[in-house]
Amino acid sequence: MLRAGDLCKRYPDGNAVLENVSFELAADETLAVVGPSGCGKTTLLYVLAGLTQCDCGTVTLDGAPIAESRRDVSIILQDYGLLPWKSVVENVALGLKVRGVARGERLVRAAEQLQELGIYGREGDYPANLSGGEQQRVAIARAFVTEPRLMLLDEPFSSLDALTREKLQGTMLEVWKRKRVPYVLVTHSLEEAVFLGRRILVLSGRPARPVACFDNPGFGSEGYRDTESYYAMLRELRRAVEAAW
Amino acid sequence: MLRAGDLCKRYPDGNAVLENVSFELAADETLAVVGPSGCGKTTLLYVLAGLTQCDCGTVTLDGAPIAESRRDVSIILQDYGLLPWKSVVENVALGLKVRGVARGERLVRAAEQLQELGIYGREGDYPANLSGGEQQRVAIARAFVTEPRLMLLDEPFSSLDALTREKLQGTMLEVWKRKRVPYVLVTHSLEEAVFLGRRILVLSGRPARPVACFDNPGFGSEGYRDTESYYAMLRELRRAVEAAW
Amino acid sequence: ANENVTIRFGVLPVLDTLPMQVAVQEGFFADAGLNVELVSFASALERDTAMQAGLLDGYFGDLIATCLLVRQGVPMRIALTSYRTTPGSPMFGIAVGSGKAEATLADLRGASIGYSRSTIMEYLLDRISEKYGLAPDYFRRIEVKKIPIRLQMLMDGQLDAAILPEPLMSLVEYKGGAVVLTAEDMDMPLTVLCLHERFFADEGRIYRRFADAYAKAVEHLAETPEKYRGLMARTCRIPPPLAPKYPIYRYPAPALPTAAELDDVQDWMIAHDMLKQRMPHARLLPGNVR
Amino acid sequence: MVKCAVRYAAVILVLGLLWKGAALMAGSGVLPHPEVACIAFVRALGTGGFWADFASSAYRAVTAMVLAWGVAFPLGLVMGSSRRVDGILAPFVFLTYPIPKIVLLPVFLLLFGLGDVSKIAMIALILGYQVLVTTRDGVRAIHPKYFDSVRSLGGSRRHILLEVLVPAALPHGFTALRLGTGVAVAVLFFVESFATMHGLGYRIMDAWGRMDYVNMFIGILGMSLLGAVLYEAANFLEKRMCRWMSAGRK
Amino acid sequence: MVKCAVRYAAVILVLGLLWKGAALMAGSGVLPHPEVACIAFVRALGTGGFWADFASSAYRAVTAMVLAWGVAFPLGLVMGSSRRVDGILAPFVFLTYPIPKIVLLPVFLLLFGLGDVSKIAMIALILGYQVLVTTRDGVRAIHPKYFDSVRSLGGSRRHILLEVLVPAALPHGFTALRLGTGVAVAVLFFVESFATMHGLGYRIMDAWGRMDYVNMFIGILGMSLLGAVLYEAANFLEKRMCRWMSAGRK
Ligand SMILES: Nc1ncnc2c1ncn2[C@@H]1O[C@H](COP(=O)(O)OP(=O)(O)OP(=O)(O)O)[C@@H](O)[C@H]1O
Ligand SMILES: Nc1ncnc2c1ncn2[C@@H]1O[C@H](COP(=O)(O)OP(=O)(O)OP(=O)(O)O)[C@@H](O)[C@H]1O
Ligand SMILES: [Mg+2]
Ligand SMILES: [Mg+2]
Repeated sequence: MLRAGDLCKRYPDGNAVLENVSFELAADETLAVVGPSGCGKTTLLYVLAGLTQCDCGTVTLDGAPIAESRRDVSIILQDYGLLPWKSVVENVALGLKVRGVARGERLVRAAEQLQELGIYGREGDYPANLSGGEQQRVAIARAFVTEPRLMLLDEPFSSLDALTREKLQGTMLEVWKRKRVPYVLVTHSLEEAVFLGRRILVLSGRPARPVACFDNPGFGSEGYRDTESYYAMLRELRRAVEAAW
Repeated sequence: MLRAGDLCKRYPDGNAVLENVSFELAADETLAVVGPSGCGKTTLLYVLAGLTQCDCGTVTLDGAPIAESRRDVSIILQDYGLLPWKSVVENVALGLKVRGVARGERLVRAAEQLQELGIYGREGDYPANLSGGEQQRVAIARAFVTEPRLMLLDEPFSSLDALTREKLQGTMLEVWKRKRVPYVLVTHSLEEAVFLGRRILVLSGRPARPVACFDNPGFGSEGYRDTESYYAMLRELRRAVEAAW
Repeated sequence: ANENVTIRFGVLPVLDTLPMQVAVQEGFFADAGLNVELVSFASALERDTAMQAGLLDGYFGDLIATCLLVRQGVPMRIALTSYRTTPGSPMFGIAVGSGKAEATLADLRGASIGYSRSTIMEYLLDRISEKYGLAPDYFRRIEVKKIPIRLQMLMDGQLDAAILPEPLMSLVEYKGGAVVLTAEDMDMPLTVLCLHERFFADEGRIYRRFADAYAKAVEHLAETPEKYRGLMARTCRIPPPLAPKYPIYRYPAPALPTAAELDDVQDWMIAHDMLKQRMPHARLLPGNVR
Repeated sequence: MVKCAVRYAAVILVLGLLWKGAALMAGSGVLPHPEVACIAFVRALGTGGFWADFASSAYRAVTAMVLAWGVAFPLGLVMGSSRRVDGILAPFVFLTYPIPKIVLLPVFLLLFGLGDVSKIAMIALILGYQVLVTTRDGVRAIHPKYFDSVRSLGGSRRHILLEVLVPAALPHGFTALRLGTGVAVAVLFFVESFATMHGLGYRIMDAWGRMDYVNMFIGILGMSLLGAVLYEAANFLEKRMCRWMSAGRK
Repeated sequence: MVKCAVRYAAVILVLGLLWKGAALMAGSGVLPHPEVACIAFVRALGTGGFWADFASSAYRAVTAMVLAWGVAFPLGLVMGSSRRVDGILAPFVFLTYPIPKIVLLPVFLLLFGLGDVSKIAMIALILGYQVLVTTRDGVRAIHPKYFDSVRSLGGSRRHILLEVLVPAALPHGFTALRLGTGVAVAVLFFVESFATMHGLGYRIMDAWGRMDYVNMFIGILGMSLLGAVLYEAANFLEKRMCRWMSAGRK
């Protein structure tokens, strides 16, 4: 269970970014976060991942401070966070290396993960030689391959074409169904939020404050995207968002 | 009029990226380009902008090779292309500086453009201190402010939240209606392609080959997004895309 | 009992050290049970530093440097005079470049002269000036520490004159310059060989062996000078064009500088702030020897 | 400010202790004891002679640094940014770079005379190579996307130079400057061995020659002071001119 | 390969012409004519004496470079990546950096004796500072996002070191190495002035002292050769070890 309590944060040179953000995420739940551009979503994920300190408030995973269980958390950074001096497959395998997986095994697993995401035969290339969408998929592979206890995803599909995006959203849901790894998904697409969030947190403009949190009971049901309740949820979310931003 | 004839390109270490891509874009037309991730869209824009050489084929703007009229072309790069050592306002004003606009004037115009895109009071900040969506809007401002004769846009709204994205799509259309600056828009969103493309070019997977080019006569009409013909177009495009990728 | 004694001996690549080289090459030291190892230094600074660091057991140098080292507490004594000014065999002097080759001493009033301060060079310049009745500011003194640079500046005409050691004075002459004054008839010891105090112990047994071997080398050198031309050219920095014809000097038989000579040098050093007071001769010279 | 001073004080203390240890070990007169040297140094700080030496050395070092930087930084920019120019000039640089420059002294004397000019030129030459190599390597590492960015705005070569090359190379230029402070001061030691009786290098050489080690260490401490001042000046300039370097998520 | 050779040949030709001009201008025997020096050099290449000198100098330079790099590169990594360590060590570095290292000769002789060890230590000390400053500055310029990237995967300090600091600092280390080739060779000139009769520096000094300029230039050309070889070796190593530097849109 991920618990964020009363998070506040301001950058040294500006006004507040996070203001009393609190939520809980049960072990088999998923949370989609939507908020206007620049409100503080990326900052929130950094705080959740323990990559940056917040000024007040606490983040705990199963009761322990997040800093202690960073190995159990995977994060997809908005700018992918690939290391330019490592080849694609080494980038993906890095998380496994950190966990002490033997070289041979980790390269195989990384290559498999890449193929699952539609990157074939590019293992030895450097990230700079990949297209934007390919880089993003490498970053996704990197987060998936370590089999974490919690995933934090910062607009993970933003650079993908419509079909690939839908396919990966489907993959994401399937993985969740199989492994029940909870995740926090920051997204700009309300459709994506409704499709992938068991609960949906709407943040205000900067500083980010929670303005609404929707329960999305239809999440995960077969063919959800074609149901009336999906559209109802989407409309409701859209109304909330239009009112808040 | 932009004319691309028989463009071919391969990167030194790989297979072909572009294969016989040809199209024309009249002076008051707009073209949306969709294609699967990694097919070669960004490469195409680089070739159109004259930033990279193609192996065969030619690009001309109003009859002259594109290299000669680079000042008349604005491009929004997929990774924004902001200079980290320049403040936000200087980044936006750079295009004006290149065109010899006096310092005072260009800073004022840059600041105005930023405000139009919803970036307030961040003029003096460095890009690294901005959120992803803010950086993207700075890049948009940079392309808009120079009043070019042709715009090349590489997924310009990918990092923006749903509402901002819609707003900027509206702005884009309005600007086009006022100034009739032709643009080539690479996008992953089929909705966006239908909303913003007078014609819609569908590319195959790598190497990119044109597989279909739709005429979108409803483009630009009042409230197009709510009409039946918009949805019909979208459905048609979706079918084509699903068949091709 | 001729037990083997190792002596690491610091030398400079100058003419004065030729007898040492001969003694080593001919095995005179080895015969005397001394394992003398010559350690060559390009300049006095490094040699003095090594001496002070206690890495050398013996040392070749001029009197000024010797006094300084002894004042610094380096436990060594003068063993013998290595070279003494000898008429006909100059070792230091004032040379002028080819531009001023015709100049007489009188013409050189106010001429620039390259020298090096607080060294034997300045000492000799002062003494030569005194001897010829020249005021201390007769020449415009310009300090150029490194001898090769001083020489080049002289040849390029950037210096009118320079105080130089042999064989560089000869080289200047060879290249069209001239030697104006030399220190050849000043009758003073210029350079000495020193040994660590411990070699003077036991009534100077080892010291005597050293001096005898050295004396043998000096004799040998005087008898068959040509035999050592190659050695001299290699170890004493003889410029190649001079090497075939350069005279091979006669070196003094082992002797010590006199007390008066040591005082003269020390007085000069005191006047130049290099010494506070005269050191007792016992600190400089071997005491209970012979 | 206070923290900085405390840190300096601590460092000086530690250095002093190390020195004391070395002096005790060395025993003989080669190394004066730190307290002796420091008292002498402080006393020297009150004399005009020391400051005259300090000033002439500082003048030579600073002029040479300005000169070297002014010539080599632009050259490094050009070499780093143009493979063609680099192909032509790079072999020049690394064939001539390893030549011990001190052997060129006679040529310098011939060209520039005995005065400060030849001394400054010698320091500048040695420094210049370092600035050149550092800047060139730095420029070569600039990501090509920044060139594309400016070219996409219609920028000419001049704009690429001013908007990308100069700002991106500036931090490397400052690295070179920091490196240069030490080199300049060390080279002073050699160029002040001719035709001058002023300067810290001269003071060290002269004192060394007469084995006046206390005076020698006054010179060395003076050099250290000069170097530290120049180094801090370079740091200060960099902080002012490369503020963007510290932007980013914290 | 051929292109490289042609370029070298052209550069050597131009340098030769410049030299010829200088020799004509200088007139006197200070500067031998290039053709004389070159013929002598080529002839020297056939003698064992030259190669003995070359080998001892190369041995000293290379050992010192390895030593300096081995110590200073890791230290630079640590200083560049930890503000705390940097705060403590930086004042040490720039207070001691400007001290002309040659004055430490007595200490070195005391510690390491008269042999090659003290010579190598002296070169390594001078080089080490340069590697240190370059590496440290390079590491400080690494974008923090790469640290976040590794930390986000659960990487410890060790992983940050191995996966980010080392690869990102490597190009700067190579810059330092390139700089070092020249410095090492130049310093040879000074350390070979004691207790040795081998080495190119010794050869230059000795020939200079006897105004045997042709021999002196054999030494200088030998140094140039040695420097160029070391420089190309550093280039080669960098190309092998930093292949990612050349990735990106072309
Ligand atoms: N510098 C390069 N060297 C080699 N291959 C490259 C290079 N740049 C891009 N590619 C490859 O060329 C193909 C096309 O790249 P491009 O960036 O044009 O794709 P794209 O259509 O823009 O993709 P996306 O939608 O993911 O941004 C990709 O497979 C990519 O990996
Ligand atoms: N290092 C920084 N220093 C100062 N301000 C910063 C810094 N990083 C981010 N900000 C500001 O904090 C706010 C929140 O940034 P953040 O990146 O969290 O936004 P976001 O919600 O992820 O936006 P987007 O959807 O555009 O990615 C923005 O206004 C941004 O400009
Ligand atoms: Mg964000
Ligand atoms: Mg792309």
